[in-house]
Amino acid sequence: MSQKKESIVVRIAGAAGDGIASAADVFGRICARQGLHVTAYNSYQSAIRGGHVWYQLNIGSQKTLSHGEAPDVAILLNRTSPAVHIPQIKKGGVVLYNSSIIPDDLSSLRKDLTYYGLPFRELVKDPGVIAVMANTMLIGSLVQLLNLNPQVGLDFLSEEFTRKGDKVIQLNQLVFNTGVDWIKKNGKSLELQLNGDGIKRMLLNGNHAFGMGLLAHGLKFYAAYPMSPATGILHYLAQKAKSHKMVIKQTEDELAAINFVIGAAHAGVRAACATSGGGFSLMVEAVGLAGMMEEPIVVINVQRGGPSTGIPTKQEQGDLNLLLGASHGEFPRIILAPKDITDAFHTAGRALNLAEKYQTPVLILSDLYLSESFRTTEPFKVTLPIERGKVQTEAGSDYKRFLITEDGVSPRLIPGAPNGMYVSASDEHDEKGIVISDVLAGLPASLEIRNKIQAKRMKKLEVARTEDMQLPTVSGPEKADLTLLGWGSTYDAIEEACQILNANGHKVNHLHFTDLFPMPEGVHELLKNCKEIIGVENNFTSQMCRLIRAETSYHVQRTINRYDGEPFTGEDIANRIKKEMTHV
Amino acid sequence: MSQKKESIVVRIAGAAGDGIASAADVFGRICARQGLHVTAYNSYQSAIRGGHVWYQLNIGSQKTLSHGEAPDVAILLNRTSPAVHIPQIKKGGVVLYNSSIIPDDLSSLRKDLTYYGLPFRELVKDPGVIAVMANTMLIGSLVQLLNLNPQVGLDFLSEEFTRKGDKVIQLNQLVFNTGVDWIKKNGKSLELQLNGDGIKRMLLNGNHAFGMGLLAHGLKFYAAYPMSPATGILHYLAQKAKSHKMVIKQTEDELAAINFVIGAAHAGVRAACATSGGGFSLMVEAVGLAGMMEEPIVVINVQRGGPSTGIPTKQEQGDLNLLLGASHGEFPRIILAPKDITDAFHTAGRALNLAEKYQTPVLILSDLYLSESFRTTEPFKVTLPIERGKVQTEAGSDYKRFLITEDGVSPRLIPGAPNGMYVSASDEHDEKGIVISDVLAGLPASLEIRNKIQAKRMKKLEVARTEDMQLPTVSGPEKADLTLLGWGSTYDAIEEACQILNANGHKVNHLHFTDLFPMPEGVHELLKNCKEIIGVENNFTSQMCRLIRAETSYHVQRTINRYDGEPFTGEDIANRIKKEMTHV
Amino acid sequence: MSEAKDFNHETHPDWCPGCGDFGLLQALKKTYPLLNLNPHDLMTVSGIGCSSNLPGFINTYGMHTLHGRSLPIAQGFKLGNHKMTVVAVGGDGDGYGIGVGHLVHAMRRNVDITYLVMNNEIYGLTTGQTSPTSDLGMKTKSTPFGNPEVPINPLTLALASGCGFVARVYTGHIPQLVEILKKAIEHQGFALVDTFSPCVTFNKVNTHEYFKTNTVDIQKEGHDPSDIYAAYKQATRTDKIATGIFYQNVRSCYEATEEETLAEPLYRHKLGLTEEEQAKLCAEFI
Amino acid sequence: MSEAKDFNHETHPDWCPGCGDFGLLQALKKTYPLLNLNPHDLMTVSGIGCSSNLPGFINTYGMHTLHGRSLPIAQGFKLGNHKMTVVAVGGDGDGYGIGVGHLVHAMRRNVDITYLVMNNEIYGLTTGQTSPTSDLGMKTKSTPFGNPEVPINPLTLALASGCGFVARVYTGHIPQLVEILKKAIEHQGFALVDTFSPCVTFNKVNTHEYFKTNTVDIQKEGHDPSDIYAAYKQATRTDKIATGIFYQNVRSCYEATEEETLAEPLYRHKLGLTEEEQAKLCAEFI
Ligand SMILES: Cc1ncc(C[n+]2csc(CCOP(=O)(O)OP(=O)(O)O)c2C)c(N)n1
Ligand SMILES: Cc1ncc(C[n+]2csc(CCOP(=O)(O)OP(=O)(O)O)c2C)c(N)n1
Ligand code: SF4
Ligand code: SF4
Ligand SMILES: [Mg+2]
Ligand SMILES: [Mg+2]
Repeated sequence: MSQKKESIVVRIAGAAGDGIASAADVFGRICARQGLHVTAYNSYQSAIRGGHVWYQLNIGSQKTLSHGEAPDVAILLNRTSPAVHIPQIKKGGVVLYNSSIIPDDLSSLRKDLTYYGLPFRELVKDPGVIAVMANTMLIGSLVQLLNLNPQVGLDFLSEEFTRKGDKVIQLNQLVFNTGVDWIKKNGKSLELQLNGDGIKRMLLNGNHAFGMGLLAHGLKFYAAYPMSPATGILHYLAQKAKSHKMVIKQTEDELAAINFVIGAAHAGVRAACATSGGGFSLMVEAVGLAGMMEEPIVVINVQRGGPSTGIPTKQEQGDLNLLLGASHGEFPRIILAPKDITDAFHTAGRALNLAEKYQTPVLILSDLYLSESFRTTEPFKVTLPIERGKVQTEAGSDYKRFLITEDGVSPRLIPGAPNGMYVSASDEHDEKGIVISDVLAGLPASLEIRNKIQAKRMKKLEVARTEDMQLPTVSGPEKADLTLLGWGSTYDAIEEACQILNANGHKVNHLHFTDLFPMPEGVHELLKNCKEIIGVENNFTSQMCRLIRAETSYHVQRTINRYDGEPFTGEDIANRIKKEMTHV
Repeated sequence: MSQKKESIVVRIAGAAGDGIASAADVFGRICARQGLHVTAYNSYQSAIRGGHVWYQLNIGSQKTLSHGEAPDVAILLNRTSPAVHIPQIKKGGVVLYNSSIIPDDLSSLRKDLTYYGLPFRELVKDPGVIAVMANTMLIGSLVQLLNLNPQVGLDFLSEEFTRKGDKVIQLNQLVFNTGVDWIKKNGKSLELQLNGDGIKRMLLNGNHAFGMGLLAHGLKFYAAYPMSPATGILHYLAQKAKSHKMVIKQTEDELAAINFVIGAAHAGVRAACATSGGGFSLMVEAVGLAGMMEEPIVVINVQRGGPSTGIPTKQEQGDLNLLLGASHGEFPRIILAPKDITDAFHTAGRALNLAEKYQTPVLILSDLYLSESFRTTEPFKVTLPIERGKVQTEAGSDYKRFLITEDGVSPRLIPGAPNGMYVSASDEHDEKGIVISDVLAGLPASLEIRNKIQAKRMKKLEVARTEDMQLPTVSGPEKADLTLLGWGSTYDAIEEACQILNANGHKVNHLHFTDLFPMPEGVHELLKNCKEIIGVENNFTSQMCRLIRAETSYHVQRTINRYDGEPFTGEDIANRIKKEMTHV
Repeated sequence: MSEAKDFNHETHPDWCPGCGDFGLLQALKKTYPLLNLNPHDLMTVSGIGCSSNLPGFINTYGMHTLHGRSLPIAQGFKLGNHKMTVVAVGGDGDGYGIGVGHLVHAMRRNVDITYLVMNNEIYGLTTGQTSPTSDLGMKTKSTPFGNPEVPINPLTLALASGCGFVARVYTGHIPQLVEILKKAIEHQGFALVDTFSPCVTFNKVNTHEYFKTNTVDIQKEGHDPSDIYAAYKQATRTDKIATGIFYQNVRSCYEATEEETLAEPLYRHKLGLTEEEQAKLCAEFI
Repeated sequence: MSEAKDFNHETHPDWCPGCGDFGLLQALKKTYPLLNLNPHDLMTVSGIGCSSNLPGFINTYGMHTLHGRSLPIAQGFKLGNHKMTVVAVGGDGDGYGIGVGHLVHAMRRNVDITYLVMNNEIYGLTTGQTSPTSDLGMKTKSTPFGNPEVPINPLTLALASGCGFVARVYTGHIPQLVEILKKAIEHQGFALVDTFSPCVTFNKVNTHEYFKTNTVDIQKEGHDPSDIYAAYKQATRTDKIATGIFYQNVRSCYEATEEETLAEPLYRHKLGLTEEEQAKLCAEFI
């Protein structure tokens, strides 16, 4: 091909503790600041040191839709990584490494690659230097290899180390330049068409977006117990607690976290919590409490590989069933699954609004891939005004907390108003909140109250279904031969797959769910009009397809399931589809 | 009608603390011992004293299929009960009461009833007498009213009070006879055809049957935290602990209960626990642990009115979704819902067998109605031999706890054998049990292990589906115009409804699920062949119909839902069907 | 100025006649006016149990929540609106059984709430099983051969967990109870009052009579509530059942660590960001 | 006769070089032979955390379970097979945070298991958040402005909860650790050993150096482990960090209450009933 590549996949690999994440961050930011697009995924394990960790960055002039499959360039940081990663590099690719750490002859592993071994210990002799700075040198060499502007790197380093003083800045810049110069002298930059558009985008992950989205939309109370891959939200918000006057609370467990949130929400505060599947499992009882007491809470479940502790640092979309069935008995809940980082920001705000509009738990499904992969993203702007629903701070003469209304939503009095005293109970109650399970249950009058108040609560589900739930998006050619059906975080990967397939002469489009429950009317219509559907899910049992079937009877018979803990890429999906297609 | 009634509905009503349950027990046992059939339901509230409590017994020469709707005879025990219950009595019915407690003129409430007010204080002057004995007098009067054999009552009392000595026996018999004699003198026995068949049946409830079923099938360890309506199982087993050498443990909460059970199961002990929805919600995380570690555990969820604390002493089938979605991630589970008390006994044994056969959690769905209503039942005989599946106490040279096998089940070594040391982990692991999430996750070899071991676990679901799950039963006319679809405890009530409707010239049959998940092949076939189906569920959202749709695409469009906390009766269902039919 | 009757609720308590919980209810109604608290100043939070029904019987704001979870909810509420006085109530099963983990953490966390446990040494609402404070050997429905576990001592537990106000009292001793409740609510930080509140229906051992006979007021004996070791000894003495204030020690409460944020109650904060603030947050990632 | 090397596992610990947990692992391997225990006599149960990975690094039977739930599982296992020696291990978050409720109840219940907490005063595996034993004011990822909560004192908690064996030791002091582990496992009933096991990666305050400098062996100072008040004082002293056996008191363990049932281990019981036994059960309801 004569046309130069407009994107490139870089992998940085080593062991936990080798500083891979921060090297990837430095490199990613350098790219982002030149207006390039970045998608970066950290493949790590449940160990703090050692093992095999790698960060893969897909850099492009256009938006990169996944972190890519095989890398074009690999930076290898320790002696065990060549054996693992060299076989995976694209034909004709490049390997950068520190030959002071890896003295081996790597070329014996594969002949088609170009190897650049930079002898860090010889090249940098400054007494202030520390081992991990070799990463900076290798980033320098990478920048030069890709023909990026080194000045952006130097500027970034000087900002990054401002607080550590000039000495540290200078040393880092020196090391960086060493890498740049070494490639200039001993290597050859790749022929690429990597042109930034000059727009400075954020480089952040989904957890940052959730955190910022909550904050920007009025969050004032957040409680959590650490659990990967949800902890990033806690870390983000904790840092903003003082500047933005929020109470951010690490509690003793997840049972406490969600119940703290219910308490705060009851006080009239916008409140949320996040966890992963295991923590959510512990929150199940309280989700029903919020449903029964009609408390506006938001719970984010960042899925990871299950079941049980499972593969905690790996990807899965395995908790949809859990959220659908969470808590005994019946009450309204809303489940949203944002499709990308920008959507995560806005969904956080939307969830806070919906929780207050319907006074019921709103559950957000994220996953490790969405929450922890980094993307270049346009700065967020709040587009959704904060709407707090039927809320009041003063009580009329005959205030009823659970007043039966047409839409099932009752005016919510913030406690503290004179004369408004009421009790919110987990026991069944009448419109005033007076418990009917104690001495009245089973009497004819209570049967009627029960029927009415249960119907009132469930009404909210129907109103939400018609007023707020969005149909899945459809993208790609209208009359496609094949429709890929996905939900949540797989959006971009499926888009990428469509691009690949359509470039190959297929006619494939993409139907994508973000509003999972209650499911809006019209889904069956949409599906029926598709010629052939393949469900693409990062799980074993196709939970979304099952939900669709339960709601619409439509049976998505062909599915692609990935449950090894890895996220999809477009290439991966496209390959699987091609295989599937031969069976059509 | 010239034919005499073969069954009669009796209600005993008063306040909590009035001794209603024991009066009902005495009366029920007297009937059962004459070979009559009894179905008895206790309508109570979440208060220890006061309120309105009533016990309703449906007594018949033939099997009574529900506790009946309006009572023929009512025994009223306190002054607030006439106003509540007299309006509900069948036309021409009889009221028995203690006129020393209720001095009021009841006949002003309704003219069509016969009122027998027995002045306890005047009739029984023995100084040893206590107030609650008035109940015994009223039972005596009831026995005479129904023309039952008083000697059976006298015998029962003498057995019942053996331990309290002759004095107490005599006094109770005296009081009982006072009631008998009073009716003889002042009243008139009803014209009934209540003929016992002389067979002595047990009078017991579903919790007794679960308890005995577990015990009879090898249960050795049981842990629970009290929660109505499941606590009866704990009470039953606790009493049998010493005589049957079981460890029956009340733990600090439900989290502990299920985890104790997992520990004991791992040791090689048949172990189970039971709770209600709220407690099950807390067990959700551990259910997934058992799935991942492949531990054979049995968990019984006795449903009650939800959501949250809800109406804790009332009936609902509201937790099916919870059980289907319990725990994050994906693993095999089996869900069974016995249809009556006899089935409860056998299902307990079957669940213990299946748990060990598949080394995975088996969940039983009961509910307040099945667990707490009393029925005359033929004595149980164990029909299912205890089968412990692939279990071994000695380890071969290269023992692998999670060996990949055709049916997904690996040989389970009971810990303690020399040379068999293995670790069972909640983290993903290889066949030997070595964790792959720590330093290996994401490497090509681990992806393969993960895929295989996850598929191995999930395989068990498919094997269970074909080897063990039973299709729903179909009863009634083959080519029916209408099929009533139910699950679990509503079996008898739906049967009764069919009888009523078919007696009225309709042609209705009954399709009933007990094996809910995994759903066996062939359900769609069965449903498709029905002319018209109405789903009958004791919940708001028709959870079983939803499960059927998710599994088969079959949409049961017409449903009857009762969610006021009351159990169905045949009459109730038949009435609702009749209403529905007018819309056909 | 409020009066006791302002706290009367239209719902008559459904407790058994003679239940010890009536004593606490009555004492609360007497105490609040002494502290100048109005019904709308108060949030009563409970779990599940006979005792946890209390919020439905007193005219204040209330939350009647989940078994064992009253403390997380009460703390969350307090942080959301720390101008209200938050009183958490419940049973021994609720607080010392299923909820004991939250209790231990709440005591060290020291959010300014008052926790009143109606300890009847039995599970009342579920009709009489062993509770974590039931006597060793006690026969109950779940332990027909006797409770095999040594009971929890809520007082030593509180002392060991950094609780700054630790008291115990029998609910039949209303004046002592009112006195202690007053001090507990006034105490800045987490206060635990364990109340002996007899279950007349299911506990035939620890009866009103029993507590009338066996308790002693340690304040009358001159106990020094600043001496933690003396408190440990009182809490474990066997000659008599000690009641009174065992320990009091004022330390900075949790809210103080959020002083700036809580200058105004959280629920009254203005929500949302200016465009500049939003842009600044974004800029951190560029 | 077993030797330390019998307990070596094919899997090399994935702990960070220098992690304190290596000390406990090493000490366990030394202790078991002293007690004549073979690998197959032992069941090691853990929750989730760096420390909870230990069962995968030692050649015994093991269960690596859920965060905070090791104790219920360990107790359930022990009751199922009380002939095996059950050692529960885990972190401070696992045992004193999410799991503290189970701990309090396990201590009073007194099932004969040994519980070893690798207390690094931080959440290791989740990369450095505040733990329930983190110092007041400590800056962590979840508390960048300082930990606002007073830490739990596991020792006073244990003393207050009826624990019959209460010890603390730094994992760098192997001989003392082995000595204490031996006594803890020999102790009949629940034994708690809190071990200072530094997290070299995320806790830069409570380091090896810190414990080497600041600990003192109270046995060497002549502490009397039968005196519970002395134990409370040692557990709260501020001049030095006390280590050693704070308290030991042998009381009847839980298994004793099930003596007849457990004459044979539960898992070996014959299952099922004779027809007569079954009929007798049914007869009770006739
Ligand atoms: C999660 C959960 N488990 C169990 C129950 C059942 N339950 C209700 S009250 C109660 C215990 C009551 O004892 P206590 O807290 O001492 O209150 P009391 O009734 O004695 O006042 C239990 C176990 C429940 N509601 N929720
Ligand atoms: C229910 C649940 N919540 C949260 C987590 C995440 N998690 C894993 S380990 C851990 C805490 C680790 O701290 P600690 O127990 O002190 O062990 P350490 O790693 O410090 O040895 C947490 C919160 C989890 N696995 N399960
Ligand atoms: S059962 Fe006991 S605790 Fe409950 S109300 Fe009655 S006396 Fe009080
Ligand atoms: S992170 Fe800390 S606790 Fe975990 S292995 Fe490393 S040093 Fe040990
Ligand atoms: Mg109690
Ligand atoms: Mg730790």
